[in-house]
Amino acid sequence: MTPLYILPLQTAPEVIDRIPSGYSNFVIPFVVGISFMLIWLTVGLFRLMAKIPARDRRRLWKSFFIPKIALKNIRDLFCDCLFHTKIWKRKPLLGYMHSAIAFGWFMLIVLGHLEVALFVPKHLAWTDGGLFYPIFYRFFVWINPGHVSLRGWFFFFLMDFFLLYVLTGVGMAIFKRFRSIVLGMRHTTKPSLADRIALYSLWLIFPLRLLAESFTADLSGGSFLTVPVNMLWHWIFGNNLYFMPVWWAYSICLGLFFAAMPFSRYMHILTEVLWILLRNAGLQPSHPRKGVAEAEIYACSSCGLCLDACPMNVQKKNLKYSSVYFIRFLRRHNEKKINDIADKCLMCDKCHALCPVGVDAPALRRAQRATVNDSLCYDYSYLQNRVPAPEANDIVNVATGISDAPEVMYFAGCMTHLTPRIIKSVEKVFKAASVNYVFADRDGGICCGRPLMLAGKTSAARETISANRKMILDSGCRTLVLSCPICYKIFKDEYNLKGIEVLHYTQYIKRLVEQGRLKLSSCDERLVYHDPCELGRGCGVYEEPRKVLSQVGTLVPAAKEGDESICCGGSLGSLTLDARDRAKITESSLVNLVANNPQTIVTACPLCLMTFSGPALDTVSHNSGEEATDVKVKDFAEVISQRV
Amino acid sequence: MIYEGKQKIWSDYQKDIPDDHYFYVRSCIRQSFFPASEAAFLKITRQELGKDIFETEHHTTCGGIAYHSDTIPQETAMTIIARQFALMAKYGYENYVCSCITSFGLYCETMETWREFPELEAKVRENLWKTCKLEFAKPKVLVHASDLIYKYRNLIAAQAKHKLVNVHTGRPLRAVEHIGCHYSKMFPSKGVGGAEYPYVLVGMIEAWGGEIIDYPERRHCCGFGFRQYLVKGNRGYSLSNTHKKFESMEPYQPDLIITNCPGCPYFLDRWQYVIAESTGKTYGENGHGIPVLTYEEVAGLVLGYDPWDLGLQTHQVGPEPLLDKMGIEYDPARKFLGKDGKDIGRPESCMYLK
Amino acid sequence: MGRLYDLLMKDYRLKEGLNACINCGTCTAICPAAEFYRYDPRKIVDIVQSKDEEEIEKLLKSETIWYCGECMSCVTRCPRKNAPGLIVMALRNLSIELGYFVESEKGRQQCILTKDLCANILDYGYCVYPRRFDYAGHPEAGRVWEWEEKHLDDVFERLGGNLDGGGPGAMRRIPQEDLDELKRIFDETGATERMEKVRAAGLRKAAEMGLTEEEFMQKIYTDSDPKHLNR
Amino acid sequence: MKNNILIIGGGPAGLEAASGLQRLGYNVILIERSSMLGGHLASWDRLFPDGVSARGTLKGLLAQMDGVKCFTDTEVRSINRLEKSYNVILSNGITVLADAVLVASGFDLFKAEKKEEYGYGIYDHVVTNADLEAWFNAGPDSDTRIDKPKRIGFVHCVGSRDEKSGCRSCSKVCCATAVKQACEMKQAFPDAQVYCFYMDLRMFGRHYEDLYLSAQKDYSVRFIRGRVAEVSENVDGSLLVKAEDTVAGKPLKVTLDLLVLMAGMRPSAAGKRVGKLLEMPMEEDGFFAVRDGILAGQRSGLPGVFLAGAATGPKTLPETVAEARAAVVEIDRYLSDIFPNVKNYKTLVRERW
Amino acid sequence: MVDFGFGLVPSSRINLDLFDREKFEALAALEPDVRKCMACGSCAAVCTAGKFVRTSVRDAIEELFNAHPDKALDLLKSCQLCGKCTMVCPRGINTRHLILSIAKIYGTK
Repeated sequence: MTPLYILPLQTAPEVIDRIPSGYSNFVIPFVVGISFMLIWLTVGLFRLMAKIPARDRRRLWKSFFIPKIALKNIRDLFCDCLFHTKIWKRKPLLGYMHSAIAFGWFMLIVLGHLEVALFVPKHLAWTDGGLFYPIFYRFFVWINPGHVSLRGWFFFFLMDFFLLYVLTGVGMAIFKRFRSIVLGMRHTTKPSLADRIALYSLWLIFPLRLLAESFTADLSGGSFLTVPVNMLWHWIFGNNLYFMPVWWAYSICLGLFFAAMPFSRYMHILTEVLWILLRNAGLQPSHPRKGVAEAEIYACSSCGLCLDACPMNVQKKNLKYSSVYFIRFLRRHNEKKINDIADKCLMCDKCHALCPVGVDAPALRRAQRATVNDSLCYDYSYLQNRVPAPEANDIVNVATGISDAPEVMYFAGCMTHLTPRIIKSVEKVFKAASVNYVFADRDGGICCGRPLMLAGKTSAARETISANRKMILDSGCRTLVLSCPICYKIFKDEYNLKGIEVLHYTQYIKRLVEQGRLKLSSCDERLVYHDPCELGRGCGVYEEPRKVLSQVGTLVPAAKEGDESICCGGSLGSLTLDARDRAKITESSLVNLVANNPQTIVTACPLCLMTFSGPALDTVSHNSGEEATDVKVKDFAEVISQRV
Repeated sequence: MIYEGKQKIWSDYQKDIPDDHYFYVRSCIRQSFFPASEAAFLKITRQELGKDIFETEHHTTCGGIAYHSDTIPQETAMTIIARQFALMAKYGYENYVCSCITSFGLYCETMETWREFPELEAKVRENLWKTCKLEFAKPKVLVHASDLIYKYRNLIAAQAKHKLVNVHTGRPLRAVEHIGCHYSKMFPSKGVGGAEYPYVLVGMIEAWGGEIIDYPERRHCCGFGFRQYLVKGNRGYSLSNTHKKFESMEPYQPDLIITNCPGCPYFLDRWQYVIAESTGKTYGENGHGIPVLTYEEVAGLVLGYDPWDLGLQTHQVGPEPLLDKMGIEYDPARKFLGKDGKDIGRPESCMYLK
Repeated sequence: MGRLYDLLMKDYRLKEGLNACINCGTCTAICPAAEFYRYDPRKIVDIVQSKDEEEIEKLLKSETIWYCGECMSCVTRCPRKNAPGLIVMALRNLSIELGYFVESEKGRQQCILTKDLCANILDYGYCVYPRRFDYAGHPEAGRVWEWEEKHLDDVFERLGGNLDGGGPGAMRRIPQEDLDELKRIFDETGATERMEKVRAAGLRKAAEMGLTEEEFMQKIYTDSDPKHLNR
Repeated sequence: MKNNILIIGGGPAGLEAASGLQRLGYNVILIERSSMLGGHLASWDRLFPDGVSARGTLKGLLAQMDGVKCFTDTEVRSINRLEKSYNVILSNGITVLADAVLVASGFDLFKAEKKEEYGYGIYDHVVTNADLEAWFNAGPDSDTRIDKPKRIGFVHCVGSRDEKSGCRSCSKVCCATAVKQACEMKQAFPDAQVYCFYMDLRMFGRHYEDLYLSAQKDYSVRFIRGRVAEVSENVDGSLLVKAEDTVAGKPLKVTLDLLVLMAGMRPSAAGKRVGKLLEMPMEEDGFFAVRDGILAGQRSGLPGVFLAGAATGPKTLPETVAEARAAVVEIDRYLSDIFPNVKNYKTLVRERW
Repeated sequence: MVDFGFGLVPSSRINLDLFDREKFEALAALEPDVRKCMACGSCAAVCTAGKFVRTSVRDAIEELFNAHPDKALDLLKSCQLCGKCTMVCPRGINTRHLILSIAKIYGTK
């Protein structure tokens, strides 16, 4: 076959191919380093792929050819890997830093190769140093005085420009090590040994590159950055500059960096690519360490954004339980620590929501818990026959069958049964809107299975799910309304109730209001809405409750809202967090809510309601001055029912 | 164990036992299974102690077992008891001596109830008059037959032919005492030595040269439990409770068990047989059981009566090891002979219990 | 106040036996039945003093009240001067009065107990009568009893007994006039009535279970459901 | 000329009242039956809930006694009531003309041997709370009954809440004492297993519940809800203890090396004698009756006779001391009413200003 | 062996001498809260599974103390970890983790 085009192999007139062999000893460190890394990567990649179930692998290949996913891949690769848009959005300075290093370096490499392609194309060939030549291009060629074209100057400029760009990034990175808060991070990760080696060599690479290129700038060309520096050297050292040492140093640093890379956080630079592909293909980790999970944990850049995100970290002692360290120990296969950390987490999903590369640490934690807890003994045989189908008097004429079966089934769930005021309110609202509903678990049903899921007792959870599922499908209702986000999450994700719409009562009440079935009176009460983890980050329900609430009162914002909201501390996610530590979290969560002195805190989760109503409330009230001393905690339904 | 501590308690629980003129009432179970014991008792009180003790053929059961098996109403039992009292009065006695612990307990309970609820006593008087044309007088003193032997234990010791001492080693024999539950558990003050550390049998053993041993389950019931034994389906209860006692006394290696309740010796004796035959376990030395004797039998042996006259052959657990230790001569050949040497065969031997 | 509780309170054994219980458990701690049956006398006393009609009725129909051995060890120890043993007797009495006893396996046993014991008393004046104590029905009585049974007269003669003889002595024949008096006492004080009541209830139950009286008697004499025993 | 006040009983109540009245300038005579002051406090080691030293507390009380005339080994022989005061003849021959009498006769510990089924004085390893305190005081080898126990049991309500031993009421302090001693034993024998047999844990006071919680958490004391029914001795001298675990509803047995009986508070016999001499009203439980449980808790039925401390029922130490102070005020009121023109130090002071 | 038609009956008396202290210490190390229970019964009162089968953390803890781990496991095998008991426990015991820990220590043979 004939190639699309053939490179013009002769050197362009602008440059002198100083060393035709295209080789010099100083490249050895770099070559060794990068070869080691490449071999390591390829082997790793194959091992990883092997661990992924065949079905998933096929799914992955297919995904490349599905336009929608392919496009998403490209967008994510640029936005996440190079521009770090996620970080930009949240912390611009930090975003700049990351993108400067990532994108800047990427451009240096690309441009380097372009130059070679344009001026000494034959050296792109592996045999002629293709592996390293483009990296050290400036060393191997001298400009041909008098022949330098605009094209050349343009490249000189670009190269210097991006080098400067990177250097500013590196500068910030170094600064961040010492004063992270300025870049908006209260806590930063403690680097491991490999991290340090890679980190310091990374810091050195670009200053050394500047050094090296500036030493040769008068011979091999340069621009606004390298040329002046070159003059400086001449002014200091006189005419003939001995430039070998700096190129050696530069090569050594590169070599070191690549050699350390596989063992350091910088692995993420490359793994991230794979992770994005897997993620977008919709693959889920089946094991906390193998296959997809491996890509995921190596995609973590240990940037430490999750440290500040984690609500547990109101107490410094809890830092060690943050996702970044969980993933680090997963890499190191430190079982004891892995389990401790996995069990401690509240599963509020905030670290996941804020992660620049979308690493789903909670999912990994759940998988980890499953490895221990799923095998624990249990016996749910009683569920088969014992789950009570809703009582006849609850259903509006069952006799005539599905057709006039109630439109709505209300499932309160375990926690709601501990907060009768929610049940009362919901029923009041339903009656006010004359909703034809059936109360599935009026006199106690069984658990939704979410708590079991969170605890990693997956198969046990499946049993409760199927029991509930049967009961719901038998009832013949078309809409299922839940007052507990914990239930809602699992009913939505795991139950697959064909033909039944699953709604949280905040959503359903909003609908009732929009349909005009529910008339609400307004008042000037200052309300603040707390986003329950499972409802907000868990199911993406942020707007509905706010829309309705803004109709009945003045909605004031909390300090942090939406996917930034702080878990109430009552979460069923944590297995080992004790009451004291939870109280601390509750306090911080409340402090966050009362930032704008609301009169009432409104939540839409029985668990939050109970947690907030506890002793923590007083402490906060007292702390936050006069006007907030009598802040009340109410449930969404409660507030609404008082306004119908 | 601190002996002085017990002595203090014993001194707190002394009861007055009349010196003479007793009206004797038999026990259903004693008569059925240990007729010789009651015979021995009468012989001792009459001949050895020279007391006047009267028995009439007209007295009957007190109905205790039926009452405690919940087959007759309380009023019925009380009226039967009233009838017994009436007989005593009729024959001019006022010291009531009963051979049965269940009866003893029931008499105590009845009189206590009458004290608290006089209307009930009146009702019973009426019943008795209606049915038997009898008037009753409550006994001046109510004692159990073992109380009498206790009272005269030292006199008996004085006439002793044998002591409760191992003639080979010279050591006192180690005796376990078992008191019938209804002796003092309901009314501690009614029993010699009270409910926790009854002295009635301990006193005998000590007086006759033996050494009493106190073991953890001493106070525990023998397991009769009335309906719990009488109905076959319930006998596991009875057996298990006795088993518990034997397991508890085993480490003390007792030489004999002495009892003052009619039923208990039967159960402590027969359940050893059942345990042996159904599990192979025996509690005495080399395959023997622990001999279980009534206090009358022990007294009889001490006074030198012939073991076969005392009816020791009707125990399933052979008394021979004890007799040997006490140095009592006996003729094995005569063990199972009838009156005047009549041959009436002998029981088949057991599989495990010697 | 509840009906059943009032009926119970008529029983002198309850009047004597029940003061306020503090649920301390001393009774259960030393109860011979509590160790081998699903039995807790403390709970029984607690139920009775709760005066909860429903609970009391359940109790009267239950197996529970039939586990007690009436050794009265509980009476010694109760710090509140209760007598759980007497309370159980009162409960049994009422359960029989109301015919509830046949509802439980253990309760049903009253049929055979009443039949045999009352017969012994009325026929002989004794609760236990050796000629009616057969080795076949009492294998635990041992080889020695097997032998005695065969030679009862000789054995009693040898041991100075007076089996069925005139005058006083062990197992003498009690004169007829005395037995007649016993009979009259039975009639007057409700024992006879009780016997008939129990028999009638037994027959009803037997019919219900599709058994003849003999089969029924045999069954209740030997049956023992493992559910009575503690795990 | 000052008023004479006779205080009967040299326990915490007597001492505290004596020093208080002395301060007010009265002429205080305190008599104590035994040879040393301090009552039961003198024989105790540490006090619940904070483990304060009993010795130190007693020292504190004694420190303020100067000026008070104390007669130890002294009892009341006779008391005659005059129209305003009492003529008291003491066993040491002295006669006191007392304008007011304070009866602070305290309590006796229940005689544990009366609970026969527990075998105190019969089994080798059964002791009482008082024995244990004495042992704490005297050191490891002072009591042969306490011999490196591995399994220790505490029985609450011994002689309390028990009609059979003639005391229906609760002795109030035993629960806290038992829990305190349980922890102390665990300190003394760290690898011992400690059980507490209780019917209700009456940890009513401040810090008491904390004591209970720490006993569970830090000393892993096992609390069993059930009254011990029977104790017996095994062949090896260890104890077999039977109770019902009323939470599980099952009979329970355990082998122990040491059993501590929480003997309750009974009215003091000596106190009763004084009560008889005075013909002072006494309640069914044997403790003295007060005129009004709320407003006149320190006044007896008789004029000029006052009461403080455990003489009127079981009390904790703080309550006793508080009552003693209350008695001081009551007596002072009474005397200034009855003897308006007697010049006590206090009244002199009042006149000066 | 002779068959009498009846035999010895198993004893149900709790014998604290059989209490496996080491194993319990292991549990307490995993979840120290186990010591804090005061047997109030709130957990059993609200239990979701308790509506259908006998389930009680309180009784389970008691059974552990009483040397019956098998019964303890039995009382918890129906638990759905819904967390109601944790919410109502007056001593703030982390019942859910306790239940898991009991299964870990005593459940795995």
